[in-house]
This record gives sequence, structure tokens and C-alpha cells, in this order.
Amino acid sequence: MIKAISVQTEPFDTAAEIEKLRADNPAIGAIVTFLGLTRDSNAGQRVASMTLEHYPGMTEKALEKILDEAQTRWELQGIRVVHRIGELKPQDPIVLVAVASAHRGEAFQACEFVIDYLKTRAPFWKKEQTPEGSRWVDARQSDNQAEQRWRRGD
Amino acid sequence: MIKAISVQTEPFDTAAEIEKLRADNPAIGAIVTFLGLTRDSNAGQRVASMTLEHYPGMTEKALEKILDEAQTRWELQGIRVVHRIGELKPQDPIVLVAVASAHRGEAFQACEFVIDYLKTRAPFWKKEQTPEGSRWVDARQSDNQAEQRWRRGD
Amino acid sequence: MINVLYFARLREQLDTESEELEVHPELKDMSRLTQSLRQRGGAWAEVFAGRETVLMAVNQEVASGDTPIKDGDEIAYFPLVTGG
Amino acid sequence: MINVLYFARLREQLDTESEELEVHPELKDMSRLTQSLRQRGGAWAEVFAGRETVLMAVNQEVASGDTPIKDGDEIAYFPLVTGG
Repeated sequence: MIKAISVQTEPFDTAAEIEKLRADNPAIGAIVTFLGLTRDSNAGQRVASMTLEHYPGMTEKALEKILDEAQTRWELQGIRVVHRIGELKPQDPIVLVAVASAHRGEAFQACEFVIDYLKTRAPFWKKEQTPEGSRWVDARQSDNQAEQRWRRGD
Repeated sequence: MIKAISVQTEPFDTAAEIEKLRADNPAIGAIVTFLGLTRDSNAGQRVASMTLEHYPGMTEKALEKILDEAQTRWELQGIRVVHRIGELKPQDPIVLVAVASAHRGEAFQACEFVIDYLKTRAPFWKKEQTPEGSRWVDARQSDNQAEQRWRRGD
Repeated sequence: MINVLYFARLREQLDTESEELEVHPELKDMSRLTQSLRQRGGAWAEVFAGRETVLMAVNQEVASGDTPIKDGDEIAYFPLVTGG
Repeated sequence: MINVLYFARLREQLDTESEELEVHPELKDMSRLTQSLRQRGGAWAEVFAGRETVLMAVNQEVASGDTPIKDGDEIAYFPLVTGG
């Protein structure tokens, strides 16, 4: 399986990422992508911009682990994850998870698994700039619940 | 909610479809897309090419209904569906379902719902050209099961 | 008159893409129409024997045996769908 | 020596991005290290008081209180993650 992880300040090209995933693999029947975008409000407050901090080195290791886990759970042809850091404006893409497999069921599940785990296990932190100053974003209980759906007996 | 349905012989541009879905809507936090591709084998046999037939008029109505149903079930910002007809080669994109919403849970569910319903309710038929002649593709039991997951008491 | 369309495998088996039929009082619903098609014998008897699922639509909406037929309707018969 | 990193809200609260510390026999695991940081008082006592979840990593792997510390380790403290 082809795995690719990128943590970058530059914008990414969703179409190019999908192309790289498809490249010359006629066994792929399904590609599911999740694209996360910056919204202009959060918890009822306007967000003018957002700064994304991360833990270089650990981020890549954490993402690698998540992709490895996805690979053991489903039969996949490839996964690509791109996550931006630095300053982002509303409507800017933040994260892309693209998963390829022969059939759609696996691709949907693996894609949602990867983003759910990324949200709770990869060391990224968001700070929002609002009209009332800047604030660190609080972790969401719903993200925790989303992650726990995937927990096994282990 | 913005709905767009296209049934066409020409290839489509996944990136352009995503752009149209995002266009100027800062309330969108998640876009989930399903891209279906032609594989080079099916049921153990090589597939050289495939012809997609449909029922003009009814196809669009059936898709419209599916999108309306998705809209009543989840809070969505937009859905775009593009389905190709005519002759397709392995690795050619067949179908794109792109769903936008504020949060990812809705987008994942609605996207999978739309493709599951499309597979069992929209009047498209595939005919495969194989080394042993052409054959109509049989409906899959797994597609039926996928659809039935979404059934409610009604 | 009603217009009857056949798609995909059915179109090939019956060697018919569409046909116009008179509306009789006996063809008051889809099950009656299907029965009359089956009675043509040959490929028609085979296709409508009930061994393979045949789906029906009236005016581009999925129909069942008791869906009524009226003058001007567009009727369609087709196999299970396989798009996507 | 160990290198200790602080991220996001913690980095700001402690006004410290990273620091180098000597490895003592008493700092044999993460709970001992956390305890010694808390004993610095002020913002340190506040951050490590246990009111808010503080996550820990040793050599870029998630750690817990009983994760051992050895010379040369890279230690990190950070809040719950909010990426994606």
C-alpha cells in the first residue's frame, strides 16, 4: 500500500493528491476523500483567522501509526494525508485524507477512521483570532466519541 | 442547500466540482467525496472496457429523490453528483459524489448514503467487454445490503 | 396509447427498445400489462417468467403490480440497476 | 541531560518553549518529573495541578506517569490536540 504524509505551510492541491493516489493502479475502484476547511465561526464566535501549531517529528510519527493501523484493519490500495500548519483564513483547506481501495466500503471506513484518529491523536493545536482576541481551541467531546467508536477490545 | 446532478458522456473534473461546492460558503467545515473508478477486472475476469446505459429522465428524477432524502436526514450545505454514461476504460472515473457540511460526521454519512442509494435505485446498467465477449454486470448482493443499512421503520 | 420502454439486458433479450400500445380496459394496471407481454411467448415468456427480477416504472417512478395505467403513460421494464 | 518541550497553551502559560534538565536518580519516571515541575510554584503549579488534561510524550511517543526517563530523552508536555 502507498502511504504518503505531508505536514506543510503551503496550500495543497486536492486534485493532484487524488491523481497521485490513482496513478496507474487499475485495481482501485473507490477513492474517498475528506477535506477539512477553516470555518468563519466556532462556538458562536466569528473567527478571522487561525494559527496551527504542531510538534514536528512526533506529528509525522503519530500519523504514520494511524495509517499503519488503518492498513491492518482494511484492505487498501493507498492513503495520503496532508495537513497544513501556520496561519489559515476562513475557507482555507486545513487537512486532506484520501483513501483508495478496490471497493467503497473499506475506503469510507478507513477515511473516517484516519480523520477521527488524527483529530484526537496527532499533535496539532489550533489558536483562533476572534474580534475579542485570540484563544486556543478546546478539544471537542464529539471528537473523542468519534474516536471511541473505533476502539476494539484492546 | 445547493444540489447539482449531471449525467454526461464527457469526463468530469473532480477539483472543479469540489470548488463549486465550496464556493464562497465559509460555513463549510467538511467536504467528503466518493470517486468511483472503472477497474480492470470484475468477478475474476479481465475487463477491457465498459458501456454504461441509463434511462434518461428517470435517472435525474431518481437522483433528485436520493439527494432530497439525504437533505432531510442530515444538515448539509451542498451535494453534487456526476455520473458518466457511454464507453469507459479501466481507470476512468465513473461517478463522483461530493457532500459539504459544517461538520464531518454528516458529510461522511450523507456521501455514503447517496452512493449506496445510487447503486440500487438509479437506473444505470453496466455492460462489460471481456476477452470472452460482452456481458451485463449482475447486481451485487453487497450493494443491496449496503442500501438496507439506511432503511428506517418506513 | 402508452409508450413502453425496455432497457439493458431486457432490451437485448426482447430485441425491442420501445413500442406503443393501445390502452384496453383489461390493461388497467402493471400486473395485467406484464401478463399480456408474457403471453406473447418466446423471449417475452422467458423474460417475464419471474425467474429474474424485472423492475417496472410508470412515468419514471418505480412501480409495482398494482400501479394503475392510463392513456399517455410512459412505462418501462428493466433489470436490477448496476451503476455507480 | 533531557530536553523538555512545551506546546501550545502550555508553552504560553509557562512562557517556556523548551529547557534542558539534568537527569537525577529521583527523576526516574514521568510522574516524578511532573511533580518536580509542579513544585516550581506559580504558573507551573497551576498548569500541573491536574485541573486540565496535560498530555506527555517521551521520544515522540505518548507517555504515562510510569514511563521511565533516561539521559538523552526528548520529553514533551502539551494540551489535548485540536488539529484536523
